[in-house]
Amino acid sequence: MSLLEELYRETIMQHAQRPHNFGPLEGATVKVGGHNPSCGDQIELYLKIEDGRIAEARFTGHGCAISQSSASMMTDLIRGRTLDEALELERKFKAMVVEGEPPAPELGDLSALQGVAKLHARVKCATLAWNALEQAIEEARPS
Amino acid sequence: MSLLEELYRETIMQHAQRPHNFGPLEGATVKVGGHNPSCGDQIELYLKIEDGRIAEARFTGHGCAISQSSASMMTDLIRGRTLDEALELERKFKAMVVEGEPPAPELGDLSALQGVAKLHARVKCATLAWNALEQAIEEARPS
Amino acid sequence: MFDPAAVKRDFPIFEHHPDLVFLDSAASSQKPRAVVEATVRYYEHDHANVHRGAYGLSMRATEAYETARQRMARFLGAEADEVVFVRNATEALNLVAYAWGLEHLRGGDEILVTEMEHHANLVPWQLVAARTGARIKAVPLTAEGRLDLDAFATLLSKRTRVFAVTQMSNVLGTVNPVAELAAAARERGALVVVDGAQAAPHLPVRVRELNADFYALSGHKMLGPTGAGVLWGRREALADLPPFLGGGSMIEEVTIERSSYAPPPQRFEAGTPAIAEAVGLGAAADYLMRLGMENVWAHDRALLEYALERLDEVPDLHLYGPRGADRGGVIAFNLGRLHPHDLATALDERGVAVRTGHHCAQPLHRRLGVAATARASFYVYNTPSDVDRLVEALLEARKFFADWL
Amino acid sequence: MFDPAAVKRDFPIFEHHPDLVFLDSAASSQKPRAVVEATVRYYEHDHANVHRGAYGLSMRATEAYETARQRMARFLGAEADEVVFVRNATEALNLVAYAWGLEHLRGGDEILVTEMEHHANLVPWQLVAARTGARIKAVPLTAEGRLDLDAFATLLSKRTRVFAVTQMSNVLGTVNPVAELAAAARERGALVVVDGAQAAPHLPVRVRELNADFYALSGHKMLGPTGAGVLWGRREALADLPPFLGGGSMIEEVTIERSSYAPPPQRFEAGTPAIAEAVGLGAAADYLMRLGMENVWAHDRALLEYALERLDEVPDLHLYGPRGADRGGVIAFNLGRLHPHDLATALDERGVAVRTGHHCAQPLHRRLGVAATARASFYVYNTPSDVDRLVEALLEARKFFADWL
Ligand SMILES: Cc1ncc(COP(=O)(O)O)c(C=O)c1O
Ligand SMILES: Cc1ncc(COP(=O)(O)O)c(C=O)c1O
Repeated sequence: MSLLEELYRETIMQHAQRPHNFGPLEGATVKVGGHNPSCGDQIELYLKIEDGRIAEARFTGHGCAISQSSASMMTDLIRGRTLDEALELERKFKAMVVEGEPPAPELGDLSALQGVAKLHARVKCATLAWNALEQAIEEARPS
Repeated sequence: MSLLEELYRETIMQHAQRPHNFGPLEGATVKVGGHNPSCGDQIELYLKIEDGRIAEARFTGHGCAISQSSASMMTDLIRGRTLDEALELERKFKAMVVEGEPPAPELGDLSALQGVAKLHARVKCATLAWNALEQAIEEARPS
Repeated sequence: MFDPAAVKRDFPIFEHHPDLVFLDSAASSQKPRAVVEATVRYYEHDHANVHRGAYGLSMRATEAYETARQRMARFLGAEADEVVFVRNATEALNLVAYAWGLEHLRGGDEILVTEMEHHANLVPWQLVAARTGARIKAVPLTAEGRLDLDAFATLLSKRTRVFAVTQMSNVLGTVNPVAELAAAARERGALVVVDGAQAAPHLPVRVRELNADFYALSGHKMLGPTGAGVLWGRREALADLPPFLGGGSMIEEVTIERSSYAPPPQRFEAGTPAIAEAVGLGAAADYLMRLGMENVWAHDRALLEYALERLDEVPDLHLYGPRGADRGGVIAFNLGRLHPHDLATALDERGVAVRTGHHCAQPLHRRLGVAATARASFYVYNTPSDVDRLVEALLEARKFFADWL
Repeated sequence: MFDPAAVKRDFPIFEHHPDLVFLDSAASSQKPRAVVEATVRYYEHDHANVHRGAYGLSMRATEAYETARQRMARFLGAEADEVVFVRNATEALNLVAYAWGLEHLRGGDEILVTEMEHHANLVPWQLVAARTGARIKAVPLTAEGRLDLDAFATLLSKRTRVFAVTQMSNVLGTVNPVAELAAAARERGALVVVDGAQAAPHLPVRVRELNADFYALSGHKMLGPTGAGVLWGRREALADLPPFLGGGSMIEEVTIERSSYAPPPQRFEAGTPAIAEAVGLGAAADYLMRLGMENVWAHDRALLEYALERLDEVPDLHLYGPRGADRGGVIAFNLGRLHPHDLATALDERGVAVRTGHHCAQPLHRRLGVAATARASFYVYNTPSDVDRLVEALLEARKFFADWL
């Protein structure tokens, strides 16, 4: 399997073409923007946080298949999680795409992005939504 | 003879210690300043020009033996000359210290500075007063 | 004519990456052996700080540095004292924007740019406009990607104090009729600032014939080291320009309260310059002058024509930029609905290096109606076989992503 | 302890000039083989523009550049995102003066500098003061060449918005008690800007312990290439700082009229950076960390003590600067009434390279009552025998010029 085939799996292309949770979220409690200066990709992440849990997560923006599918799958995965659980997922996702560790089972479909670890040029695409998530949680938390 | 001996001849050291024509000139018709940024040396050159001739030339400032002696001998030499003659002397002086040509006889005592040509670091010292002269003549001339 | 295959052998990077098809010279070029060696030789034989040394080594360093200035002057058809060394085109443009703009711009004044400017010739003007109350206007583009000359004529007014324009677009490849535009702008009393970052490496520039006041270029795009670029200024324009960066070597006399400044070009080179980089840039200019800039341009043009022809064979490929003689060797494109970043990864897998994104030209991309493009650009070491490899890789990518286009 | 003779063998320039006694490192240091080789390796294996490339080569270049940032952070005891790459200390100081000063200074505000500042930490403040109406005051010196701390306490007032001070004088060698002064100034609400151009190459710097907001250094004085330096900023200070140079890579979104800016450090690195130079500087920092900055300082101090002792033997020699532990390896001097430029020529004839002039510190020289001095400065490759050669050359010069002293 070529590096390309490893990266652009069916799952990824489907999420990229028809992203889940795409569009603004009415009644969001936090909204943060993210930029990937290396290619101009953009994301706006909307979270509705209720009783310390992510009740809903949506996003808008534009970008490559990697960043779009990552945002799509992430917003699926974090729904219903506590903030700490979401941060733990972020840690595991980054361990996979940055450090090249095998995917944690909790990541589900996101394991399709594990090929990114071999393509340093694309790590920032994969983590764009997750960095926005981290920032959103930071802003949402009473400090 | 070492390069040092060739450079720091008796003539030069005498002019440097007791420069001729040192001090401001009352009734100067032109006054220009010169700087050697490489060492902070400074000169103010005063000319009194009458009927197209340099009736008097004096200078103030501070600097190394090379720049001071050059200014001292130059102000001696240009007195009484027409502006064109002075510029011609400048050309000959620079031919000697910049291009390394043998000293023109008209340069008189200034031939003592011919060793400068071998020491690129000191060329700017030797030409400081002469650059001021060129600028002064330019300013003095009706344009 | 020069032989690109022979030229390529002058570039060590292709020895270390023999399969590399490098199509990103518009971002930064590779370096010939002569440039790397000039840099090493300088450090190992001649280095000391310039200008202020009374000893031999420092004089040698100063001479090497000033020789580089003369070479850049020759390269541009200018005088050495009109050549200011800076880091890159960006710094050159900021220098003019700050030094001239903070001094002369007022509320109500207009700065005329174009819709195809690189951020480097736009953002500095915004920063200075914000401090002075001046406003920015932009010459729009035609559908082919040329400047709209009628709109230019309308936008140019007596409020226009600055006209800032690129000689060649880094996305569309468009070569603008700078000499004409500049003449019109100067006639209206505007300062003319030309961004030569893309043009200077690729076509013969006689800077006096452009009717400009200032001209900016980056050494790293013309075979030189990173860290060195040039601001050229007409002698009178430089003489009138107040200082920008303050510090050593640009002064005459300094007291605690105030200073007087050295004449150009020193006035604009505060502190220890990028000496080795200037020396390397001088070597790059020499290398290019030996090739002959007419030949460099002819080579770029031939590759461009060949590439446009071959790329027309690739289905679903959308090409940007004008077709005509007024275009250099830069081709921006998109493949169907595929994001260019994904496309570039596919090309990279086949050894073809292209750049993707907005190429620091967001307003232009907004005008093109896309967030990003992929871009291939050519230089002296590229060959027709590089074009073939690009086309093959595009056809493969198209096959691979077929279901998703 | 390290062995300076062994260290010297790492510097190719001394192979090509075996008789050279290089005593001008305060102006610019020589480069070890490791730095030159890192630069060459980068160009021949890894070069492409950074940040915006979707292909392998560009990623390698980006990683090399960001690794250099991490090394500089380690060298300073800082975080990587607090390290901004600039050309030199001069640019770093101008960046702060312009970006902070144009935004925050007003008529009546005071900028407190010292009488021993290099022009690089004075002229930028003058330029900004002229545009904002702020005034410059200077802490005077004691007869020994230290800052007058009583005067500092008096001059520091609630009008003081900026305190700009050098950590080590490039003429007197004085190492100032920056941490104390900075604490006092910050308590008064002043921004503290430290010029580390002389200190960073020679003594261990933990930048957080200095209580400063910003710290500037030049790579070329610490064994690195020309063309690369660092502005360190406390994270909060950088976050609040508006942009200085505008252009590519420092933006988020750009329209014709306005832009939003990237977070630090990118916000302050407009355009293509000096990539190879940053990589070389990273290699220099590594080299120094391997030697150990404690050892570098101990070596400088030992040479200084030895030199002061030997120079006291030379009749008619006047030495400037304090005697004490608060002094680095820099010695300014004058021989009788001889102009230092003439003296330097005599020393150069004997292979001893010293610098002469005002060393970009005219206010200090005015305070010393001389227009110029000669200056010898030491670094890792200097040995006691270099000091002996200096002393011999001075004694010879004294003999040669005896009639004129
Ligand atoms: C104390 C001090 N500050 C600033 C500078 C300026 O350094 P650069 O010329 O590398 O910008 C120097 C060096 O000349 C210096 O000694
Ligand atoms: C047209 C144009 N202008 C300016 C620049 C800026 O050049 P640099 O990043 O070298 O300052 C570039 C290159 O990116 C360019 O293509």
